[in-house]
Amino acid sequence: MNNKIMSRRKFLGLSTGAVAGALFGPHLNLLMAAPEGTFDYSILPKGKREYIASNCDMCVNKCGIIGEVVNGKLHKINPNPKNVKSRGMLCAKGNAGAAIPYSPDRLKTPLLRTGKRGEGKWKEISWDEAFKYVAKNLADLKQKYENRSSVAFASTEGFQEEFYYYLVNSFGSLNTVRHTTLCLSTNIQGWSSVFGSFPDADLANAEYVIMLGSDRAQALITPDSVDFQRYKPKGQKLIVLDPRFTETGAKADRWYPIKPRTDQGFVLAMLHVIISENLYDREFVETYTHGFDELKEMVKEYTPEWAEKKCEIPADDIRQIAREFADHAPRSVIYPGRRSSFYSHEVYVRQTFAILAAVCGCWDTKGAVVPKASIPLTTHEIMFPFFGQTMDRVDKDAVNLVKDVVPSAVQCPMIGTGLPNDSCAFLSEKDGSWVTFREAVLKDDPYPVRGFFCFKQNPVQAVPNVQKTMKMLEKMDFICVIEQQMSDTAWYADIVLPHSTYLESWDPAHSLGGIWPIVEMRQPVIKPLFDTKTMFEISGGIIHEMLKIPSLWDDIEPSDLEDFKKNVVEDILDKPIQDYIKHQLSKYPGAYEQLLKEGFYTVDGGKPVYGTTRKPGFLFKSKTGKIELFNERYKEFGLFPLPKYCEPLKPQDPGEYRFLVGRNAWNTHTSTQNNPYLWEIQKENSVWLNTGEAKKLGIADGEYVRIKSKIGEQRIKAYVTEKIRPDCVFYVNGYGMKSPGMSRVYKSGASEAEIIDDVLDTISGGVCMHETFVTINKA
Amino acid sequence: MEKKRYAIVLDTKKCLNCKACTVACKFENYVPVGDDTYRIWVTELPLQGKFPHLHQDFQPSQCQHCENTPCEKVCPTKATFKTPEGVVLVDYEKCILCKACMTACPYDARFVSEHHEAVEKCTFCMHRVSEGREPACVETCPVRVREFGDLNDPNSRVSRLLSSRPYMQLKPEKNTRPRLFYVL
Amino acid sequence: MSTRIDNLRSLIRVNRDVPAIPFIAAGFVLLVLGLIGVARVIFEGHEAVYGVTRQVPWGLLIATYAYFVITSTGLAFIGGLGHAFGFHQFAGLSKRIVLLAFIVLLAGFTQIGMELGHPFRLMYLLILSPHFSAPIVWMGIFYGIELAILGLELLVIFNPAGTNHKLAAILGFLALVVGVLATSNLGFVFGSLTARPFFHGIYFPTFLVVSGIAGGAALLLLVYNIVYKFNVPEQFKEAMNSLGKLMGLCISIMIFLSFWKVLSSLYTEPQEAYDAVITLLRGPLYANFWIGEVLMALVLPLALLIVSKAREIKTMGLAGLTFLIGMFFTRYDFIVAGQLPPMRAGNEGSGVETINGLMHYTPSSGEWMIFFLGLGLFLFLYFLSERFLILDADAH
Amino acid sequence: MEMNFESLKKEILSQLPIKNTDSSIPGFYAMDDATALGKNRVDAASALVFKNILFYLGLIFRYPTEQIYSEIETRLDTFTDFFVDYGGAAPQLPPIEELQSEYIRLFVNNQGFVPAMPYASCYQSEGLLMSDQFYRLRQIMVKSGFMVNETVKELEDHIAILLEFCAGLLNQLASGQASSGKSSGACVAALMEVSYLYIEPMMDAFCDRIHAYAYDDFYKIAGKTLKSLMQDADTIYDQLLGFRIHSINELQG
Repeated sequence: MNNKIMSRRKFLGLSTGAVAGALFGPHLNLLMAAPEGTFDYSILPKGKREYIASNCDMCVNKCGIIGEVVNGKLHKINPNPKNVKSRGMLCAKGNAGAAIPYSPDRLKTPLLRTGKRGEGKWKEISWDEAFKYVAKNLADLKQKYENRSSVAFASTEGFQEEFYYYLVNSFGSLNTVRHTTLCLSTNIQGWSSVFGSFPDADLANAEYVIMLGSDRAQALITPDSVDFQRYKPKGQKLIVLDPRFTETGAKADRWYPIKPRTDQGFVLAMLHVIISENLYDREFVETYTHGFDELKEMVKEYTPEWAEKKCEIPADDIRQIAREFADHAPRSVIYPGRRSSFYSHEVYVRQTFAILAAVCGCWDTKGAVVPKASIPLTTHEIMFPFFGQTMDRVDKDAVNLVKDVVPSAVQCPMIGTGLPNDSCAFLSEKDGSWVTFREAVLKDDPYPVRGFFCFKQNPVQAVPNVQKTMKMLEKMDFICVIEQQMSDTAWYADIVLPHSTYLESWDPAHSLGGIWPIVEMRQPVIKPLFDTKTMFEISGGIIHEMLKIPSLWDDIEPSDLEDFKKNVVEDILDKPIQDYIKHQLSKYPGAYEQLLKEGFYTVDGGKPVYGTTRKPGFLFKSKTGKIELFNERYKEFGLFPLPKYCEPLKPQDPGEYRFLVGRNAWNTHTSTQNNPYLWEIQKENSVWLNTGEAKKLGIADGEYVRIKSKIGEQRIKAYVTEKIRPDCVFYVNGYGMKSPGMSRVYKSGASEAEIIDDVLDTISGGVCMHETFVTINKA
Repeated sequence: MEKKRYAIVLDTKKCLNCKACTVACKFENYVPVGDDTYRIWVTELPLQGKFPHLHQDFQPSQCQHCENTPCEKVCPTKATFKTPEGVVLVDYEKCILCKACMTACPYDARFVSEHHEAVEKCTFCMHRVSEGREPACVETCPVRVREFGDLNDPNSRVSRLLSSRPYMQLKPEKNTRPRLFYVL
Repeated sequence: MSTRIDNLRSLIRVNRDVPAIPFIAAGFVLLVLGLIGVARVIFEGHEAVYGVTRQVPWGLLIATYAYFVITSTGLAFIGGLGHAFGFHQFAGLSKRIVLLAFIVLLAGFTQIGMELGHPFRLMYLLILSPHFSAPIVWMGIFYGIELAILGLELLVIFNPAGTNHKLAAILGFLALVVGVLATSNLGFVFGSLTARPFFHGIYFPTFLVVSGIAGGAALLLLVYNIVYKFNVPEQFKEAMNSLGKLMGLCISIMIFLSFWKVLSSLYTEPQEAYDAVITLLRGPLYANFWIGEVLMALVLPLALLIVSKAREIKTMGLAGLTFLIGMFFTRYDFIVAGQLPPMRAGNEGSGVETINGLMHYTPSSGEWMIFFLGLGLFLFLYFLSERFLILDADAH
Repeated sequence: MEMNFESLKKEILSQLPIKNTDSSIPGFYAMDDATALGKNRVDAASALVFKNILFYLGLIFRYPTEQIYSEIETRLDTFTDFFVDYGGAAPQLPPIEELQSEYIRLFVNNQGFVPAMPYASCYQSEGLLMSDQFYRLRQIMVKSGFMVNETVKELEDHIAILLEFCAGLLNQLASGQASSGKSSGACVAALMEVSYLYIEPMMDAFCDRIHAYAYDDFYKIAGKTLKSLMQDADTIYDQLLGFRIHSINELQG
């Protein structure tokens, strides 16, 4: 042993000469001499404490936060007690955000793929190289396909997304695809078909609330999740209809385990009762609505007794709820919910909800459903160049593309001629429909899409039917992912650009619409830990490199290019982002300063806004300018102008269960499960199975089972419970990750992307998350 | 002036089981991630009834800051002590880790902290309270299940809640006289 | 000078007749294992090495601590009877009694020393910041004094100049009194826990004292049998006879106490006490209870004692052995059973994980190693003494 | 050079983070008096050798840009014996592209996670970056007259920086040139603290993870070398400085 040590320390004596000679030049040093008084960390760790206002980015809600920073490190994220949207709350995820910048797994520097795609061989490159590389590839793609739309751009919502669109528009592709069709496009479409916009619900003042399938206690939305318990008026009644006994169900005065997709029947029967018993708001209907007579005619057949057979809720209860709802109107809410990509023809379901609100006059008044007000910001008046080589969206001719993904059972005659001949149904064009878009790319119809950009979206996990997504990625000549983490999608990229976390970046001001409209922005709570940039900087960097490549600008007028250089590059991207924000807020003196101090800005002291549409002469965004109970545009497109009842898909075999998805309050979709503070709350998911069914299948609580759909199979623990209907099963998303990177949830629990079928809602382009049938077997 | 008597009053009927309080507590108090290391928790009480007539309550809880304080009594070194406001605290420097307090606590509110090398538990966030801020769990809650305040101040939110609504306490049979009150 | 050496010679000799070597060797091996355990605790920390949890914070080491120190005070009790109360039959055993009591107490201190997160803090805080309403303080004080008394007694008894019998008698009496106080306070450390109904009350203060005396007697019976290779000389017959009777009496009282403890914990199911007793009767501890506690600590030794009519010394030695093994389970069960009923139900989100409504605890390898440390220390030191010291004291 | 070790010892102790009231800061460490006093020379030549070794290891744990790669390559022969002694084999330098992708896979980003996080913080508390001890490290660096180059976007507790920092401290000691106004005692204290409270605690997990995840032998050997070198640190420092630290536990007090 002693000899060993002697031999090991030989270098100290014997070979001193050689090693001592190995002098290293100062050019290699990571360290340098610190000037006197560089840092003053003399009182540690309770030294300098700062409170910096910003806004959360752990989910879509953008709640107000105040970062508590001790000696430059974020110690805790506190809720902002003054924020009128988040009402001074911060959920588990928001709190756990304090770990986000400090995750060792985050992307730290631009990475360029050196091996095969997905092989995991990378090299570090500088940002300059990265920008050059991306610009060059954009130029190559343009050159090769002579079509700027051959490059697709995917993204999800977020404050920096508008700068992503600077890049998109500077290149000139029309193929953009966002998260909306995976989330709430059906809801937006359904409510908009009646009111012309997607409203909020005033849960702080409503006396009677019906929630159909919305789990506001777990799928948190501010201010609704706050209001519906914290500020609910005395005596408020909450009726929850959900196949699962959710936490919201536990808060309800009455919970009904409604049969999936029959919510429409339930509400149609309510309409039947309310109209036949003359309980509707006659004055409101006459003043504001269009098509009441047609509606009256249609709902005649939908009696509560008819509905009882469909949705398995007693007819008498439906009658009672209808009468109570009308009784409390206009302070009655049929909750618009949020995520609604559940069933085929979900749009009609949501349209029915909206009609109920309209008929009872529960619109734009205290305690009702209220259109979102907003505080308009000043936008930069920019015209992006019109590029000659931009072709229409690849999914423009959707009808022919998506036959495969619309189950024949729901194709005809429900929707007349099938799909509207629209680029992507009734969505805003830039949203796109993920499933439709993917079909189009896979079919190369009508042209090839060979470049793919992805900003903070993870389609490999988020879009149902992962095999198809992988096939789509394989087709690409070039994939660039801008991310915070090495997501499953980033793993297949050619170049990965690390984005700063929301706690390290300046994000532009955003006007968040709602009953309590608010403006928010972000300022850095801490200095960036690594060599990361924001989308603002990344777009600027890439666009600068693009400007160096003449071939990228040969299909526009030279004068357009000059305008572009001046208006977009010099005036915006080359200036500090603070200038951009100040311009946004130029209408509101003092707003910028208040945002720095408080993290949010309101006019009028943050009072709720009611009644903007109840003014004489107000034109709703519809063909008739009225609230359309009978939708004239749908009629033109060959859709049902009135929401006729659509039958749900039925299981093919008796042993099949409908698979439901949902969330819990401590995770956002698939993105947060690896956060240690959230992971420890729930380490794996388990499948809810009704006690009676479990008995039939011989499955005990806690036992592992195999859940199988036509897409795939997963292994997961059974949670045997009375809390779910016998014909459904459920597990929360975000577990059973494919990537060993999500080290904590790798292979623990089951992934929903692995089993959900990519059924499409034909009107909104939304996916249908609840149209998958599964079998359950002992593992 | 009369001394303050701090207490937390919980309206668990509102609780969403969202776990915001438990995560906030961990960050605020440097409580490490771990199965046994937590100061506060939210229990799902057993489901009642038969499908479809179900009922379930959620019960957030933590150290009860008992007036009759079993943990303080058994502590051999006065590491566990009570402040004049009735808040039960641990002086980490005095704790010998005999864990008598852990066996004496009827609420399982204490645990061994590797960070402090001592037994630790809820402090009512006294470091925040002394700065005029609320305990982290109180502040972060979406629906304000918890209220924190002074029982000796008749106008405090805790006093008003207790005077306006019936309440219960956990394990009254132990006669610990908790400073946590659950309004019904 | 030479007289001093002569005097020392009167204390020391190499006892080739005593079969000490195997025990010294075994003790040494256990001691080494124990020291590895100590090293693990130092390097990896208590949390990593021990199997105790938030809900079951006291485990094997508290049990072994109790096992050793209670046996020690039992020995001191018997010694006190001999010294101070004229039970002259025990006087002839006094050297071994005091030595055994001292070493066993030391072994016990190793257990608590390794169990406490900050044992050194305890030492100065007991002086700087003692909390006199805490049972542990009194337990600590009395066991501390007990160690001092036993140490003094050792000095007095092993005084080369000859034993001062009067002083020895006073110290013996003090050791008896303080020992009883210490053990009953140890009982009160548990008896004071209102949170744990199984522990709460006077049962454990009483039971620990009685079982300690039985343990002391058992250990003496066993040790004499070993030392004299199951052929205890005539001169100790009377003493052994009395030890047997004393042990029998104590076991009888233990049976009596245990029976009513179990019955009162079953009767109308007083929640946590009931749950704790059920863990013993048919729960996770049932084998420990029925085989260890009931059979080995109560039924078998009592039966052996009755069969031997307190005369067959070999049989009594066997009774001592089974009792001491049984006693290990008794101590373990008493510590663990009281903590298995959870303070909070193991519902979703509670952080408490229960099996059939109960907590679970299994000693870790590290905890076993620390037990080996105590056991090894005892075997090593004691049999080293047997090998080199003259322990056959004269009756005074 | 000559040193009065009695006063040096006093000075070292005065520089140590004596038992802060906040227990998140590690405590003091103790020295073996006899050894501290028994010797009275810093073995300057050996200290320089050790400095070079640490600096070289620091290079190895940096991303192999072309410059770093060629530096590693040029000096590899010089250190071959050293690697054989401590790592059991002489490392073969793979082509630069492979080394780069291996480096990224092991230390920067793999699919979502980093197999062998090179940051000391990640081996403390929650496995997150910038643990509480991190600030103490910054403090030590500044006190010793070092800071991370402004162009380097890395955290101070990156293993490469830690090693280079130790090398810098050794250089100060060997040359008797502690930064302006700073004493050798402070320098030794810093060296001890960085070695025993930052590098040593991460060694096992870090090097074992390298071993488990590395495809190529280069980093495996480098990891093994580093680990056994740190295991040997007690005796090396004993020889270099004339006294030894007992154990990491004393450091953590």
